[in-house]
Amino acid sequence: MSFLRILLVLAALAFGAPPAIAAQQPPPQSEFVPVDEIPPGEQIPAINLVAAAYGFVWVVLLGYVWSIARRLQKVEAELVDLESRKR
Amino acid sequence: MKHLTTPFIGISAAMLAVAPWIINAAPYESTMGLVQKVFYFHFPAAILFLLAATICGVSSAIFLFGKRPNADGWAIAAAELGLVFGSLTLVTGPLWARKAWGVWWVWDPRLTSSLLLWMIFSAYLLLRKYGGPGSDKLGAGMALFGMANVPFIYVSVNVWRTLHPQTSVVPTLPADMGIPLWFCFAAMTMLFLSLLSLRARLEHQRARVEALYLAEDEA
Amino acid sequence: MNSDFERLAVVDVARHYGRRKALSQINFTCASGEIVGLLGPNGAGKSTLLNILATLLAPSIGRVEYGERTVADGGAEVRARIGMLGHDLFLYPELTARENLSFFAQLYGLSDIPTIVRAALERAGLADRGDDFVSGFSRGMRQRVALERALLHEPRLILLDEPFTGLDQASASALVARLRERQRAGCMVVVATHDLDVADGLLTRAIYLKNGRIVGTDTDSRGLADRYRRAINNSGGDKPFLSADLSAEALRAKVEAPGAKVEGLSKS
Amino acid sequence: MSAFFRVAWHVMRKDLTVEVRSKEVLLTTLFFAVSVVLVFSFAIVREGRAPDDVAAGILWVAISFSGTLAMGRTFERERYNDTLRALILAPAERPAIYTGKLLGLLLLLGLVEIVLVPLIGLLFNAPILAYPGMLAALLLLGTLGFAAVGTLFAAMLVRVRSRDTLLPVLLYPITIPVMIAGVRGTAALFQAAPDESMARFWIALLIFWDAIFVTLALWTFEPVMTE
Repeated sequence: MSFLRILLVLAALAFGAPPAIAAQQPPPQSEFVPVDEIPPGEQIPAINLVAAAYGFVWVVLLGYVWSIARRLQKVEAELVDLESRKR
Repeated sequence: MKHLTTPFIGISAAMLAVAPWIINAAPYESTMGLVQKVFYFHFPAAILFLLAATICGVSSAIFLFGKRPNADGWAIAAAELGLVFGSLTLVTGPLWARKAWGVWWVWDPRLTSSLLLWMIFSAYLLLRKYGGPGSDKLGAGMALFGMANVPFIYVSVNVWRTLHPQTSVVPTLPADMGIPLWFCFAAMTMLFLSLLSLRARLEHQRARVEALYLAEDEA
Repeated sequence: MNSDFERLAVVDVARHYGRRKALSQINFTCASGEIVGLLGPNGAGKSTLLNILATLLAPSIGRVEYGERTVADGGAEVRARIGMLGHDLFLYPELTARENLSFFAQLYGLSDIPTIVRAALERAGLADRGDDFVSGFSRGMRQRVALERALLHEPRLILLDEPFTGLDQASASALVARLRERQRAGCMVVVATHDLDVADGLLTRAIYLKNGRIVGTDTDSRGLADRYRRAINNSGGDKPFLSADLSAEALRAKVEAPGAKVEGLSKS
Repeated sequence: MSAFFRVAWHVMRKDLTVEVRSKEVLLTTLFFAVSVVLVFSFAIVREGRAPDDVAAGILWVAISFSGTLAMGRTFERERYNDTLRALILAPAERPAIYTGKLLGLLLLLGLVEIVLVPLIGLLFNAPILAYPGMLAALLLLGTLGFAAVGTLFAAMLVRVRSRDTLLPVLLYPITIPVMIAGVRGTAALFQAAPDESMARFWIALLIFWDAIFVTLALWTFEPVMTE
């Protein structure tokens, strides 16, 4: 199990490395053909939407990690308490 | 196992923190422009959402028919993570759609089926929370039905809305868009798996606490 | 397919609901021709234990052996030999007594149902009211129908949950007589009750339950009330003591001291 | 196998006998279904006319709402004297008991639909007699799929305290595919230019789906009913 995890990290790092190089290049025009038309007359600037999306992902994930950690801490404290009482 | 989850979460968190720079460096999509960058988080979340559904259904079946009490912990963990990643998918999706399609929500098969799946997860968790004793078995039954639903919802909604918008960007991505995507995907998957095992661990520890309480004055 | 059994053994059974222990460390056996009473205050776990014996609940720990079998070996065969009279009587009030009995006879796959049902109605003393709705019956009449419903398929193991509540003297003694008759026919009877007056003299063995534990057993059938009180009170508050298993000998020694009359019911 | 159908038959007949005597579930369910239709027409009708294409939707909403009510009530009845426990205690196969309850419920909902469908036809000008066979097939298969899951869930929830709220909460998301198929198939028949092949497609999908639901329900009933 843990070995698998390490592999995953390495894979992730391997994937993570190339973009650093890619970042130096000037952004080339994307080749693929857009399938949809953007509707004209947008009122909301895209950056706000992107920021909101990323912000939301971060808040939810952090909140969830925190909630699991808190619940786990509580249960494990109880477990330790019980086990010490048993002896 | 216990000691590895925390660093894992740390690594994936670091990766997610770096992600905006990598994504920023990726080229602009020609027509949608900046807003397309939502996609780098949206797509992995959606895939993991489906993965959670599968894990939940399979572990419920194992729990119900294989009589393995531990499987129930995995099922409930997967359901909760499904709800979390489903929420991510369902919130980032409309934010992107607002710019790309001009509306927040379209009754597109993918959107509708995601919403339904999200509702099935919520119903499952509501049952687990308010079902009282015995809700583990009832929940497992419910999860089986939920999983069986997934492909069918997709098919039926697809036929129901034959005119679904052709907006999928996924297939023909150039490499410099693909790399940040896979980077985010790896980070999110790692986070997902570590959170899953952490959440299942919580459930298993709870079971141990219950067992200890019950054993307490037996001795 | 000989699924009959001569002996019921409860081995180290515990049942919990979440963190609440409904039952723990229950051990006893019951042989053919015995009437075992489960005595205890409300919430002692009597109903839970009966439901486990009836295969309606699975024990969290331990097992119940029906002869050589457990429920896991063959639920339906075991269930076919069990008759249960629940506290809620298990009758449809919208159906007549006859319809109720025939319906369950069909569920149990009995043959020659009209004859069986007629005989059951006669035993319940309701031969002439068989076509009346159960909703119009008095508690005592319902109870008699319900008992006959539970005994339709001549089960080996008879489980009764508080069968004496709401019965007048005549109905109660009729019930006792019917149980005695079944006892002679070689059935095992397990009765959960807190009505010590009726139970007195009926039981071949009493098991005192408190807070989900056995706090004493008693093979003497008479003068239960006194020893029951002692067993329940002695066991203390939240921490039930286990060492003081009030064995029959110990009890007799205690009871005989003040000159109580003890007639060990030497049924075996 | 014959024992299976014998038990299912007796359970169904018992349910129907009880229902014929009291008529409680039938009448309340029917009244509720009609109220649902009325409430929806108030929401939808503009200037004395309903928009086209709503009849199918309203019909299926009424069926699913009143169906939930009927399921809750029939199992409440089994709970009243703890008779569900007695059924489970019988040595009969448990899936047979499930089948009996399902058949009883189907018959009941069928009766409700016999009143509901003409009413919809009348109020919304829907051509209910244009394709009677296909409409009947859609109604039967849709109700079967819905009731198959509903019976299982209602039986599971009998012991749960908040069963009245949990039943619709669990049931609606799971049965959405059946609803979509029912609504779309019926709408294909009700529209100005009926689309037979479309309706046939949805019927085929419903058959497929019913098979999955019923199998899964029969399969899960036994382990779920033992506490």
